Amino acid sequence: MFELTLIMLALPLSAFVVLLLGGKIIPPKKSPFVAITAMAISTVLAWALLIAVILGKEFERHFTWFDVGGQIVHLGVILDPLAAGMLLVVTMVALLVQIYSLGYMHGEKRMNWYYAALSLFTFAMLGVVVSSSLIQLLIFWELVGLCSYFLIGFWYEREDASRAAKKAFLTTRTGDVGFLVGAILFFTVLGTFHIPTLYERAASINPNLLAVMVLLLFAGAVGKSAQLPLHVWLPDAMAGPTPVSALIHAATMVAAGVYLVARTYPLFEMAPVALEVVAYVGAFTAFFAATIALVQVDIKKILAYSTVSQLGYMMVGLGVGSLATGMFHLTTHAAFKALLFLTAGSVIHSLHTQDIREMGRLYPKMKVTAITTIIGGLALAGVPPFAGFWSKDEILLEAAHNHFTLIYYLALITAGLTAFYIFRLIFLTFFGDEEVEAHESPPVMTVPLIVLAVVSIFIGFLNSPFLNNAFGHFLGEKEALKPDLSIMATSVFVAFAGIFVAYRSYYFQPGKKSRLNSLLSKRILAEKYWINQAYLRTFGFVADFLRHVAYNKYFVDEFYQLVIVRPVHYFADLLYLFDLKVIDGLVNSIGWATLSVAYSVGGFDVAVIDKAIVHFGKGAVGVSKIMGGFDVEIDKISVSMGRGAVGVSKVMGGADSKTDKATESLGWTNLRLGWLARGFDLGIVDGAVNGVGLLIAGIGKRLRRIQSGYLQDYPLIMFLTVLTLIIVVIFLGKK
Amino acid sequence: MAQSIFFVLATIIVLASLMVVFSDNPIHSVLFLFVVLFAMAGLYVLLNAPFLAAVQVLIYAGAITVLILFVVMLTSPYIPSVKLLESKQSDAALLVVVVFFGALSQILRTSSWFDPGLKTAPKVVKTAKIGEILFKEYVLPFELASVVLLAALIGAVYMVSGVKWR
Amino acid sequence: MKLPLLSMITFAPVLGILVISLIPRGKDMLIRRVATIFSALPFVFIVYVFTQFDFGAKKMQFIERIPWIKQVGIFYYMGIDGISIALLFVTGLLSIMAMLASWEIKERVKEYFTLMLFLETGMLGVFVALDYILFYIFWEITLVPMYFLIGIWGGPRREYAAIKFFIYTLLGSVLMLLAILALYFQADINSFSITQLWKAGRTFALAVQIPIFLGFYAGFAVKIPVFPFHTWLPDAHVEAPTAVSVLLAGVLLKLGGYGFFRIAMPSFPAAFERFVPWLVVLALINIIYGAYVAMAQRDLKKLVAYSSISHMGYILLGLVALNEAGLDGSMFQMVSHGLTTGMLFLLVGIIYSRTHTRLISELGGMQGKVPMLAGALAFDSMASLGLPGLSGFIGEFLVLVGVIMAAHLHPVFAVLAALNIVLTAGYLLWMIQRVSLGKIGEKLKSITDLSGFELAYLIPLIVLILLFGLYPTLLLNIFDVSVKNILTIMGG
Amino acid sequence: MIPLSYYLVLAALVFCIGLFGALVRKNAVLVLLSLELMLNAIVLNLIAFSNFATPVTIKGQIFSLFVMVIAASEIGLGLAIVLFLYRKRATIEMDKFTELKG
Repeated sequence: MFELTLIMLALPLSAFVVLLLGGKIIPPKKSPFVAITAMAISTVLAWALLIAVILGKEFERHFTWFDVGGQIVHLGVILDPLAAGMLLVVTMVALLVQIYSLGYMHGEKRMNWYYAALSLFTFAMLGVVVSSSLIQLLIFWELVGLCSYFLIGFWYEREDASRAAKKAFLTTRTGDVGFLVGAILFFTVLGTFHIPTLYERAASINPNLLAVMVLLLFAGAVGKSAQLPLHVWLPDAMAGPTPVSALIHAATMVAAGVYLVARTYPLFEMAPVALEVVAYVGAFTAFFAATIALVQVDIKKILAYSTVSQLGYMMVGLGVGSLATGMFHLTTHAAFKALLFLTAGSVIHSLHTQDIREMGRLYPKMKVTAITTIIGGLALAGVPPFAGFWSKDEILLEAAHNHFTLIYYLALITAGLTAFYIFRLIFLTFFGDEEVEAHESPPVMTVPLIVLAVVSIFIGFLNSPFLNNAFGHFLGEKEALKPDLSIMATSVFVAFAGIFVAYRSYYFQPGKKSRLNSLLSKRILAEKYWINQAYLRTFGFVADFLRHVAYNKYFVDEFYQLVIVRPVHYFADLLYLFDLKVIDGLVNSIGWATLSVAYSVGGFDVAVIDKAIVHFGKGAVGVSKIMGGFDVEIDKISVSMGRGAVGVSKVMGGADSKTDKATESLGWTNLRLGWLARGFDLGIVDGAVNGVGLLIAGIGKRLRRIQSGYLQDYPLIMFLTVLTLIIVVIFLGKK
Repeated sequence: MAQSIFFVLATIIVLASLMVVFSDNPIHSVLFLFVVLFAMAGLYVLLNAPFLAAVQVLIYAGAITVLILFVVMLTSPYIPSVKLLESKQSDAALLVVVVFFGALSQILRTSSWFDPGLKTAPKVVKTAKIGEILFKEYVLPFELASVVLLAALIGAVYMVSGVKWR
Repeated sequence: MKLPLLSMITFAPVLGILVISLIPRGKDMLIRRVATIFSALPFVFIVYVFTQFDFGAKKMQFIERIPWIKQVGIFYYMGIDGISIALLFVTGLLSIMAMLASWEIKERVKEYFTLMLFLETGMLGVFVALDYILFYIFWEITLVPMYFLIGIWGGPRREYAAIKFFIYTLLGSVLMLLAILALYFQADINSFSITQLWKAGRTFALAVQIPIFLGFYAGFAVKIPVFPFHTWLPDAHVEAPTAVSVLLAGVLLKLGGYGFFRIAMPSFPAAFERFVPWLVVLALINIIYGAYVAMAQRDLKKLVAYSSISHMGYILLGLVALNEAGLDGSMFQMVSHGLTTGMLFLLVGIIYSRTHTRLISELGGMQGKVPMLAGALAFDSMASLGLPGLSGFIGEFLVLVGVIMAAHLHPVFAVLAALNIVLTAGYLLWMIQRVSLGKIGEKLKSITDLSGFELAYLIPLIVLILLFGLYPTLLLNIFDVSVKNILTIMGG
Repeated sequence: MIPLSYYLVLAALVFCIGLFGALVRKNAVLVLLSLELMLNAIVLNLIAFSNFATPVTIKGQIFSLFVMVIAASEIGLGLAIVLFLYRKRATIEMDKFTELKG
């Protein structure tokens, strides 16, 4: 068992090593098969392990990695139902995605690297799943992030890809700081990283401290699972290849955060406050991301926000319900979201655009893709009997049952929004009004779609009453909640409502005029419902405004740019300036002053004293100028901040053209500021008039004066030194 | 008796060394150095080191002074005109020297050497004894010194000969 | 007969100098080969010492103790413990790498390699010396060749950088010399032995300990360098030739940390503890300030230099934790930083020798053009930003554990230091984005990928970074006992 | 009997006079002369110590012999350098040689 697990882990890793080292030997055409073979065997092994676990052969083993001050840092492998189930999800999706990539990435020049990175990613993800030590989990966790960095930046020649890769890594790492500190706190307080031991020992400590510690862990999960407020990286990460998005940003890596919470769930249970925080963060993320997804026009962005939203759902499931609830949604979501991403990939592969407005009547041309997309959409929308219905319903049920009213309603609204946006996507893509050139994707791409579609239909039954909540029992849940028909009915109704609204707004019947202007557009409202024009104007304005805000993702990115990224860069520049001018300048001028004093004492040159005084004065003036300069700088920054704020408010004002202008002017302000800073810099360095610049430039020259060339100066200085030493010895020698 | 000889010699030495440093004419300087060396030799005798006194007179006073005289003759065809306190750093040098002397005397004062009671009355060291010690205990340094002397000799010859190698 | 192994390690490069002096000027290739061989000799000896070393013993080993100037108690006294041998290992290894990277030097080859070998002797000597005078002599020996190496073979502002480096470090070491003398006279046991003076130093009154400690602190802080004595570092790094940068970052900065381990902490525990609040703040300033300033750099080498300052802050932070985890972390970070930053400088040097620019804005798209070089850069950046599984992480992790465990430090310090991980990732990834990713830069048109020769000296570093990251016990076992010993010495 | 300190004071005095000369005289030969003065002061010191501290092993005297040897080679080389410089530059004034100026 243990060996099997290790072999399963080692296979993708060895594929990675082979592909990386044999980069020049293995022809790019062959490289996928190395990875796929390894992956296929891993998948078979994952099945075997799952069956073994079902038969009750769980195990856990740990070893010493190193010890710190007598406390042992463990590594460990665990295979319990949670891990076994997750292993299967990961390997299955990874295998399908790798096969699918054969078609999607066809003709790509860096196939070796692509498959190597995919293999390494799978290895890391499997490592996360089987870790029984927090620190080992963190290691694989970071490795997952690294692979995601590589894969998002796969087309690194593109500016947006390389930037998105960096952003993803940095944002998740911000969360990881919490994870790291939390893990270290566990280690220092409870003396181990070994998770099962942590369960035992955690009961003994203050619940408040425990809550802080698990919330720090949760910070890591927030980063990886793209929860508020660290969700910003995921939509950008869509710059990577679509299969990568399916694997990493739908099914596995983003689920790692949920998995982390699940893995440490007993700790969370001991700190109910933390669980509540998880639930609320999840609920708000779900709602918030869903509203953004409503108005996006990039097919992958819609899916990305949908993913964020569904991840929020999983968090809600964990927060209000149980381990099984969250994990169940994770499992079903992995299937149907991977499916949706892959179908999107199929569309993009065929059309070479990601803008749903440029798509149209694809249904007749891409039937397989269209049908599988609809299955995925129905699963996501939560229409029975598709997978999403069962898992989502359970979350709603738990929320209602445990009296999280706010969360319940948020989740319910989100369900409606979800149904709306996914069918908006489906209608616009496959049933639009424009005839576009398209062709069905090759079988190597459609077969994984079909497989995933079938899974998406049936996987939901696993935890349905029909199968006696098998999934929950498997994960050790004692008793499942009885299904509540009223809640089921409500959620189904909401889902259908969403679909209906999408149908009314976006479904295009051949021959009729396009209804692309949504239901909320003024014209339709005025014509159909005879609403007062004045109201309408206001309403329209508000609607436009809301749509604008949602389209721009609530300006979170801009906010972060303004509040975090730019100030960090400014601060960095300022500190560098400080370093260069003030610290260096001060030190240099001290050195120089000492030197000039030495000169004057040496009596080489009376003029030197005069010069020294003059330069000293200049230096002082220079320093004060710099201080002034800093003030000016700070003023400038605050001014630009002000302008930035104005820009933002203008943007909020909602005029589209103005947005561009404001952003542009913001950019210009910053650029100008940058130039100013640089000019300041150059001015100081070069400007002989500004004292410190002169000092810095001159110190070399001045120092050279000590090399007067007069031979007798050398013994003089030598003797001075010896003399100093003698005097020191005399005085130190005396007690 | 010895006391008075010492004081006479010491006075001569100090005055002559002052003249070595302060006289304007280099030839005079050399001649005063000769005087200093001679008087030093006298002190060595007082210190029971007649062999060294002899060496001093033979090598220093005899050979080296003559050598220096030659060089002075060769290099300074115009003998006068070299002013004494012409150097830019004479003030600094004076300061260094005075402080240095102060430091030395401070050390002397605090050390046990200043104890006037420290007197031994050793015997006159025989030359044979010096030879014995030199060639037994110090034979290696002695050989090394000869090598150094040889190297200096070759170097001096090379530099003055003006032969260009390479 | 027991071989004087430590002397052999220390003076093998001097032997190389003698051999080189016999080689006529102009036979550059021969000089390079001979210098490399002699720079590798100490490493061979160190490996041999490793096989003989007793890692469980607290005592100094391989002791050589010969009277030197008996009257004042100066001995030719050498010996090593786990701390020294770990740093000796890094020094030996990096010296070879630096020698190999120096093959590109074309002018005044003979002088260059002579100075490099001399520098190696100085660095090795510091780590084996157990007598203050010997220690000080080696300490100063590192200074002189460094000055000339920067001043002669450096970049455009080399004279300024060299003089700045010289004055800073000289000032530091003069204060250290005064502290040594003060310690000697105050202890009054007629001994300059570092180990003997440990006991003496502890018995001093706090008022006496503090000024002496500050003297030592000045010497060590300039080397580490601790804010605000750090400004020589970026200039020296930028102007120095590649190999010198490697040694500067890899070894010379460690002298400061080593000084704390060997001298400042065991000799003056009370004074050290008195200054812990100050030191922890300085360490954090180093960490955060260095990271911020690194972010503002346009010059690749300067960026690495400031990142060094930031990383060295962790070493100081680990020291002030004053527990086993912190000190272990500090030591680990020293070794790991030597490897990663040494390698970063090697890579920057390689890039510079091909493109003749270090400006980040003039580079770009290296990944597509030279995948191996860019891959090595990415790998090393990951190690530097503390990716788990690579050596940089273990050092930072241990330091953070140490700080959180330390009862006298607030966990907030650990959180601040941990947050810096994001900043570090920020500037390094930004650098990679601008250097390796994106469109191919102007100056990269004719760049070539790593040659076999370059791979030969990079791969050992990569392997070690991976090895220490995955199996830290390997490294921890080397110095763990000695670190514990220092803690017990400090405790009583 | 003359105490040791007398000799020491005398030697210190001569040494300082020589030092002053070495530092201020322009004429290179005179600098060499001053150096000789300093060396002689040292030799005097050594012999005096030899007489008072090690009357049996006479280390001081032996040492001063070596000093004399070194002094002889030094003056020989020094004079050679002076002649060399004179040939090159036609002057032996110390402040005319400023090649070391940085």
